[in-house]
Amino acid sequence: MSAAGGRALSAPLMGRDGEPTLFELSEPGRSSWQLRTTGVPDWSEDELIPSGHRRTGPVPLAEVSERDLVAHFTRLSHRQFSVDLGAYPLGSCTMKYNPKVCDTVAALPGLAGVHPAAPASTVQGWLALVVELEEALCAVTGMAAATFQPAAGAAGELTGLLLMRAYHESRRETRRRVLIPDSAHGTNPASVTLGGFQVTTVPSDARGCVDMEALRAALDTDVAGIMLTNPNTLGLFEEDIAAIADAVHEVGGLLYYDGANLNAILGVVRPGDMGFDIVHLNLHKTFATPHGGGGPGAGPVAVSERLVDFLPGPRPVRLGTGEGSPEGGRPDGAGEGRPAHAGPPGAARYGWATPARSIGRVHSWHGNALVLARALTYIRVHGGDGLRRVAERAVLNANWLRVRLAGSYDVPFDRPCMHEVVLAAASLKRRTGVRALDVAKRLLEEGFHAPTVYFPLVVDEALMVEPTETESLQTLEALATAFERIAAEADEEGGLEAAHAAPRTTPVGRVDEARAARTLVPTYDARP
Amino acid sequence: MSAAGGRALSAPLMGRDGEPTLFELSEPGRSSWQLRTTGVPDWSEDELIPSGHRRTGPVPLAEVSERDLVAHFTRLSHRQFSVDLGAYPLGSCTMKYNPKVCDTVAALPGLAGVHPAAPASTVQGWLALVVELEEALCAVTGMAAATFQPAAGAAGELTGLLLMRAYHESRRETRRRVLIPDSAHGTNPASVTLGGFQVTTVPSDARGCVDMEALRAALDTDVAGIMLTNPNTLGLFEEDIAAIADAVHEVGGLLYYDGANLNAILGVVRPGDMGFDIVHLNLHKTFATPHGGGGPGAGPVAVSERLVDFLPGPRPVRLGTGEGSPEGGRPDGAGEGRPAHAGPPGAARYGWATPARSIGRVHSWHGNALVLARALTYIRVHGGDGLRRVAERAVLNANWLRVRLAGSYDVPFDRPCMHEVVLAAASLKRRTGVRALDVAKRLLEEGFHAPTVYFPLVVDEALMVEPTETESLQTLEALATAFERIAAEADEEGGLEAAHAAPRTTPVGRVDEARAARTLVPTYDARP
Amino acid sequence: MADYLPHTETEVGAMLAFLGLGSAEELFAAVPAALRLAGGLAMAPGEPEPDVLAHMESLADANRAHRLVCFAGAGAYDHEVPPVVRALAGRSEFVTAYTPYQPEVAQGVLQAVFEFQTMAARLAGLPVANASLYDGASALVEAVNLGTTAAGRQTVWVSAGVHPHWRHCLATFSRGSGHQVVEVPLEGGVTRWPDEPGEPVGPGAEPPGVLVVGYPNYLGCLEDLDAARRLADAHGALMVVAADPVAAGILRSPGDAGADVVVGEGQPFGTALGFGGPYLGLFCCTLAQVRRLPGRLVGETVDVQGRRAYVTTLRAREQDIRRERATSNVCTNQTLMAVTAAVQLGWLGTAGLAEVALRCARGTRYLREAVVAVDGVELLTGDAPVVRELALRTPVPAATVVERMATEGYLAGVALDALTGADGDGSVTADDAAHGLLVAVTERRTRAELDGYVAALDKAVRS
Amino acid sequence: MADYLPHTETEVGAMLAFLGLGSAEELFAAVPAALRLAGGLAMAPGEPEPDVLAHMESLADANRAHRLVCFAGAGAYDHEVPPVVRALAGRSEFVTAYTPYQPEVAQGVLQAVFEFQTMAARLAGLPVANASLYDGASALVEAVNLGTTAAGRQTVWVSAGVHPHWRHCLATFSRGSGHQVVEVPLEGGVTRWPDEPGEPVGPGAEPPGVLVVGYPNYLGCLEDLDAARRLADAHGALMVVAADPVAAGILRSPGDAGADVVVGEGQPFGTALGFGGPYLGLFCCTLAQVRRLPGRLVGETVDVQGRRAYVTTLRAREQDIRRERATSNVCTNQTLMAVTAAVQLGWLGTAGLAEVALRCARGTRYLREAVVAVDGVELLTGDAPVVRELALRTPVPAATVVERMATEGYLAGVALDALTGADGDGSVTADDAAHGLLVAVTERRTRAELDGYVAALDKAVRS
Ligand SMILES: Cc1ncc(COP(=O)(O)O)c(C=O)c1O
Ligand SMILES: Cc1ncc(COP(=O)(O)O)c(C=O)c1O
Repeated sequence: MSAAGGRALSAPLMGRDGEPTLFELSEPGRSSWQLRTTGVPDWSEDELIPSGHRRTGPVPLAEVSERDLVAHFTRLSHRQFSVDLGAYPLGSCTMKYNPKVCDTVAALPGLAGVHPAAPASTVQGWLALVVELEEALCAVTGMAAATFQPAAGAAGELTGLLLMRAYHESRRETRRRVLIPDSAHGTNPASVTLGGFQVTTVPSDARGCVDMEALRAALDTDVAGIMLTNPNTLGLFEEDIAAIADAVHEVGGLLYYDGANLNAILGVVRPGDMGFDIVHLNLHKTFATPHGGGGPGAGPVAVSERLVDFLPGPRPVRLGTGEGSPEGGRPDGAGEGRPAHAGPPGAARYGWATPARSIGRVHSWHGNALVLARALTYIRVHGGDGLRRVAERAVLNANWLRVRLAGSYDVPFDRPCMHEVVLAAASLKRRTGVRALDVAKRLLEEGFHAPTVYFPLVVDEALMVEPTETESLQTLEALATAFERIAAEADEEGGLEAAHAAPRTTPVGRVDEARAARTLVPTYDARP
Repeated sequence: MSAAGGRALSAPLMGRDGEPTLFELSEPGRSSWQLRTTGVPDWSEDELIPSGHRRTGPVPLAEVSERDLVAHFTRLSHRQFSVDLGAYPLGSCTMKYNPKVCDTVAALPGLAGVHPAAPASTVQGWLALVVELEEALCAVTGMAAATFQPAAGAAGELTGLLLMRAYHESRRETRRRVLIPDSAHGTNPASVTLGGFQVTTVPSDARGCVDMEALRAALDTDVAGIMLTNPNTLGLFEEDIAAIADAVHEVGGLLYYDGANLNAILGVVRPGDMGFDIVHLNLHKTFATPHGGGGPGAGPVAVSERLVDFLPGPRPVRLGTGEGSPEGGRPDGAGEGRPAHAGPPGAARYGWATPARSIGRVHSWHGNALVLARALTYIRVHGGDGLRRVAERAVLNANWLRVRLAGSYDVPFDRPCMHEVVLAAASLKRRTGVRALDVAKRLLEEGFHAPTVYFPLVVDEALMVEPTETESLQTLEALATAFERIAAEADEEGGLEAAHAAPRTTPVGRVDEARAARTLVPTYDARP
Repeated sequence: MADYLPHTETEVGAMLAFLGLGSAEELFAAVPAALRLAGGLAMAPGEPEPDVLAHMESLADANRAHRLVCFAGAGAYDHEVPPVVRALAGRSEFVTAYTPYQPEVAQGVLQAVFEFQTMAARLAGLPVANASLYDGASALVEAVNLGTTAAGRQTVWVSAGVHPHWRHCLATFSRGSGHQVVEVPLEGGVTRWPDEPGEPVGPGAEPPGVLVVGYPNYLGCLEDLDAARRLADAHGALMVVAADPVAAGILRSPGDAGADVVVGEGQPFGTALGFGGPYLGLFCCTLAQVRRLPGRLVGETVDVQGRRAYVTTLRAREQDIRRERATSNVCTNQTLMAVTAAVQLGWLGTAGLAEVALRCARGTRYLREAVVAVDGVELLTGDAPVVRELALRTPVPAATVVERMATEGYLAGVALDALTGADGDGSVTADDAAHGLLVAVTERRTRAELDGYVAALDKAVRS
Repeated sequence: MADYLPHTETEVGAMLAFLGLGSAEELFAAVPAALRLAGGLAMAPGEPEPDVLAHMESLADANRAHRLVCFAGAGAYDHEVPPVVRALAGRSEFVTAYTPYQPEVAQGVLQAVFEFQTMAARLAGLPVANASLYDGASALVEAVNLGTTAAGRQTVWVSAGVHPHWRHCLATFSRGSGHQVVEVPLEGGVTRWPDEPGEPVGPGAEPPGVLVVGYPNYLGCLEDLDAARRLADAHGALMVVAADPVAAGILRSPGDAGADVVVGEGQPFGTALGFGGPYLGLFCCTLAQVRRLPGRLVGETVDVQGRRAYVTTLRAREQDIRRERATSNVCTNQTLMAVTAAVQLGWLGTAGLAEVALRCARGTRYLREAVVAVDGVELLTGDAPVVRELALRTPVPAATVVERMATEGYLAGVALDALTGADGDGSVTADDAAHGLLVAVTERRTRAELDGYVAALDKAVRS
């Protein structure tokens, strides 16, 4: 007997049961699908597919009514925290409010309904959109051009590293090492490996910044470049950035800017002005495109003049006035590889071009285009003044929390931070046994998502809090009070047990992660 | 200090706190609104409004950020049960699944963006839509024509009664009484009063149907008509309907069909064939348009041939081939009151007409038009065959529950029912003290919405269950099991206390209704 | 076979067997065989959803009005509705819920409506607002029902400046309720009340129990509410104000002027034009009248644990309890539109509502100044101050102007005779009705659109 | 000033004072003054949201492709996405959540992904599926990374029938990973594998560690998976199948044919064409490879009370823990598209997916039969069986055909040279590339559209 689709006990409004899976809701012969009437002759499978290629039976999926489908996923949605429910102060993730207007934009049929291989003459709006976004991001970063193919930050990193490689190769140099601070995000070293380089870790100094001595010691002509997050993942601005840039450039290395923390410096300082050669941006962070429970994002890569020729292609370009001569690189024209002017003469103002020494394609098509449309919307609403305000308020919020919470948590690097503050539960743990993880789980009971914990790795019992600029002072107050209450309770009799019991108000309590790995159940069919 | 918009404790996922009101979230100087740039000169209020008419200050609403606005209403939505979360077996309400396609239809710019006073030449699609729906509903009900102005069932009732009045007046008859069975919905007597008639209540007999003797006794030429729900609100089909119709018609009265329960007889039997003269339909019940937490609905009224001339106007009509001669009534043409052919010649195939002896307008415009678009979508997907299937499955589900639950609850009229079954907790209450209301609250804990309780009034401790056709057998099983468990628990030690404590899993427990009425707080400003 | 039914054939069989039935037809044994439909419904069979969607899209495409720049108003306005409001008000929990009969699982709708009531009441300047009625007209009808009951008199003086369609509805329903509705004509765009309380207005011999006035009235003009209040007092009548809720953002509140009941059309607060519905009937009144309030009312209370909670209250007024003696027959109302209005008003906020009202007034002023330059076009109500809508007199019939301007991309406004009927009424003469064009300028209209409008009008009025 | 920031000026002042700062500028004291932007960003100031929306709408309107009847495919298909799927997958809880780091409040996304994994794995005929990669190309690249690591050999034999863009990506990333990618050409539409295992293919001296084949391949043809498996076995190589997930609804599963890894483009499952993204990289593998799996994996477990719960698992593979030795650098992926696919596959169900696949095959057959009647048009791959897409040879350049047919309302397909480059590649010659037109027929195409297409093609090929 299959499960009852109409029973709502898994909605936290109603109860604390688990939600049956689609497969448990399934009943043979039930269905939701409806397809349009086509009038095409109904040849049988036998007539259409050679027997050796035919399935013996249909793929067993689930068989549910539309009613149960709706109830199932609506209930699941009620079992999910999201920005739209409350504050999400995950450090390094910039979980700001995602304006609803962007959903409308991303659903416009004129954007969402466009096939990626349609000829340039039929996608002028899209090409114009990408070019406009490129110009905006170049203005924000101080770079010369950008590619939008990378689908997320890590893809941007790898793209950037391949650009670095191509650049050095073009100069007939073989450089094998890329420097990474020990506070870096895990994608950085992973990307370095995939880019065919070796990682050299540079330690942080006592102030939480790159140790200049160690950096200098690590630099030589085998260094292809350095990857920096600035402000770094400790939320601190690398004050010596000019010196770092000089030192790296001196040995012929390039500077890569991990833009995940760009939110802090919008309109204040630009990676290009700091001396960076390559920048990836996380549109799903700084530019407010929603994170989708893990994705999609978009990780465009902007570069300085000397790297433009290596960018992935084809890329959307504004066409010059001269016949078929786009502004840079080799014109690919209407359908990637053909003359740009196949449409009505003079109509096509945008086309495709592949840079002369392009590293090649890094995405099936043109990147996460609909995410780009969201980001451009966000950027235009804010404009130059608004983006600056974003940075100010983000930094203001983080510092307010830092000062307010300095009494109850460790602040490993207690100096003005940028858009996020790294706290630590190290003293708390020593004193009470309550760890960062417990603090995180207790915060859920307080009505907040937890901060990022145990990252960056260089801080013991790290609690990395990024309030973002869209949370109000009142929310910060409530969050701080919750943090304080948790610390105070930990000091009380039975505090450790209470902390371990958290969260008690959520539909499930602490989850057995060890068991998940030990007895792997990656699909419903693998259940014991 | 205002409340923290980013704290999510009122989302049942996170906790059990109340949600602050918009006013508590408000902070002076904060805002969400953004309006387009118009370039219109910015005259001041003083220049625009004579001083005696100006407000002294703005209307104090709330001042919240878009982020907090979103969080507030998203959290409120998590505090609300709905069809999309689970079964909603409210008797007489037909809370079936509302297909999502209808939301898409109702949001089409070509429907949602149309001004109601736009000339007929510019709203041909809307006029065609209404005419198509009229034809469909006439086919379903067996009537001659319909008006779509009434915004809900009760409005339809009153419209129907005014039609009844106009009809009798046209025959120079003054009839003062309207008969109503004692099981009728409260809107029926209330509408009768507003229609300027007096209510004569007709008792039900032991089988739950109109007592034919009493009916005959009540009939005379002062009777304007009778309002019947068939199947009646006990879920039973009035088997004597032909005799009732004859008897009422005999004295010159009209038969009014309250179509709230039409779901049971779609494609099986038609009000027109049963002898009814006037029918109102609740599109928000039978035709699956969602109920919106209390509305909007739509209550079109269909009538037999002899009443067509009295319908409210103007009404959309298909224009005849002859110049300006719509099929019936007086043509109002393009803009209500003007020639129909103001558009390009031959273009306007639909226009407006006001019936010759129209009772007049009953809505500011043309009724709840977007609800009509939803209903037509639903009807077309089902077609004649599908609507019949709807009735079959609705009746099948109700009877299955009736038989299954006959052992644990009273079934006051234990014979085959139609789309709903009236159970009763009378024996349960006698035995255990647990009342219908307690059963309802306990059901919430079981993950189901409660049935309608204490209605119809003729049944003591009534529990009126309408599962609808979109709930599966598995859901019925689970619902029945929950009902049974509740009855069984009531019989146990402490059962009464447990029942009184319900619901314990919901964000608020039983609500003090008496206090709400005693110390009226109708707005935030009236709080003590 | 296209439908939304879950039953498999196997299940239908098993369920019928459980009932001891041999076929689905037997489920309908109670329906006399003679009455049963033999051949099924005379309707096309079901079509798959995508086909139906395509059909509905083709109907939508057959409309043109939505593609025109909108200068039509008359109670239905093209205001900004931002995506955020649509997203929130469209959440399925609000859309697919029933009336909040079980408050424990309906706090979402209840609280949203409570917030709506609060904001509606503040707007009206009265302490009570209900949870919505069908539309402006039905709110007016209910107000008159309340007022006549409270006053104990059936005569109603209605300013001819009240929206003609609302007056038509009042006339329709008065056939049942038995009210004597007397229309008080306009003069120079505003109501010409009798100079002396005793002076008769129309055929009504009995003094009025209720007096209804628009603010602004449907021609856009500002009525003298104080004069109306004095007159009402002189007769011991209740004063009902039919107010434009957007203009209320900038105007003195009707409650401040002594209104007993304020009604209005709430469509401007986030609801689509939608060919006239679903809209939102606003209804506010004094505490003295709360037990006569039509429709639903949400009140604040507590739950068993003392937590704040909301519930529908004073239920004894309603039809399901009071039946033939209920204050109204309304049951299903327009809750979703009330929730939408709460979201929209939350989005606008204190400053935003004032700004919208101000921008409407500015656009109206701009048009008014520009339009008089068009040859043959005059202001129908002369110098009377207008706020968000204005009536023009065009040299060719207004309906013709509307048709012509539609081909230029403008929905030029509403021809007055479409509202009043060809004969005009107490608000306008037959000739003014034919040549009167009611034009609304919302905050969405840009200067370029206004200039374009004037140019198109200039062309359209040349006969 | 248009933004989404909550701070009032008073609050900003109070917060700065709390920090002992005199101005917002002082917040950035750590940024060397010399580097600071003096005049602010060289960008236009902010615009109100409605203006921006209008701008975005005008960009959308400047596109034409979405108004054409779509016969383009090449990995991105115009399948039915019903309103119900859009409504559910668009719920803001799914859209605005982060990666499920706190499983106690993320069971919604976690369970949906678990269901997605189950259905993706069933489709592939393999026991494991991950929680998504960026797109088909990135899934292929990851599969090759996994395969070469598992095999301990860098040489990869890739059928030229694999989507050209995917092969281009593989080439790009191989510059970093150091793989030797050898392209195995097509013959008659299918891969011409070496007859003998020892026979060399291209310049790669080392035997392959990985062998990649499409099913169907990008020209729509059905490859012999058994032959590929035998060859892989002969070399001790892993077999990666790049499968079309819709065709998989009707075809033998790659897992059944012995694939070690199956990758695919999941866009057809509910995701908009969207100018190429965001799409959904599908990745399935055997249990033997699970510890090399790239990206996120959701597993079932229990909570402290023993209740079923879901959590991301085998996290030690991932970059945040394993850093430079991670199996992949992927972090942000395409979870929302995986959730969307779960909803769409739930909607289609067992019968629906099979029906979609069947209807695609029927439409493709219908077109194939009709199109050969057009003068000068030939089937590029001859008699090779095709399922849901087919390659034509047109007498005029295919790009010209596409441009011409766009003016007739059809997106005629994808010119092969747009995929391969002007010189063709192992899949087609330069001449075939210039004249090759890849045409996809989905279940949405009606007979009338197909007939119209053929008529328009007939017109377009007349030079
Ligand atoms: C500092 C930093 N760098 C890189 C990344 C990787 O970005 P993505 O997750 O988009 O691949 C992240 C985000 O997780 C990050 O926080
Ligand atoms: C039997 C019956 N009649 C009439 C009505 C009134 O319909 P409405 O609520 O649409 O006014 C209802 C619905 O509540 C009903 O159930």
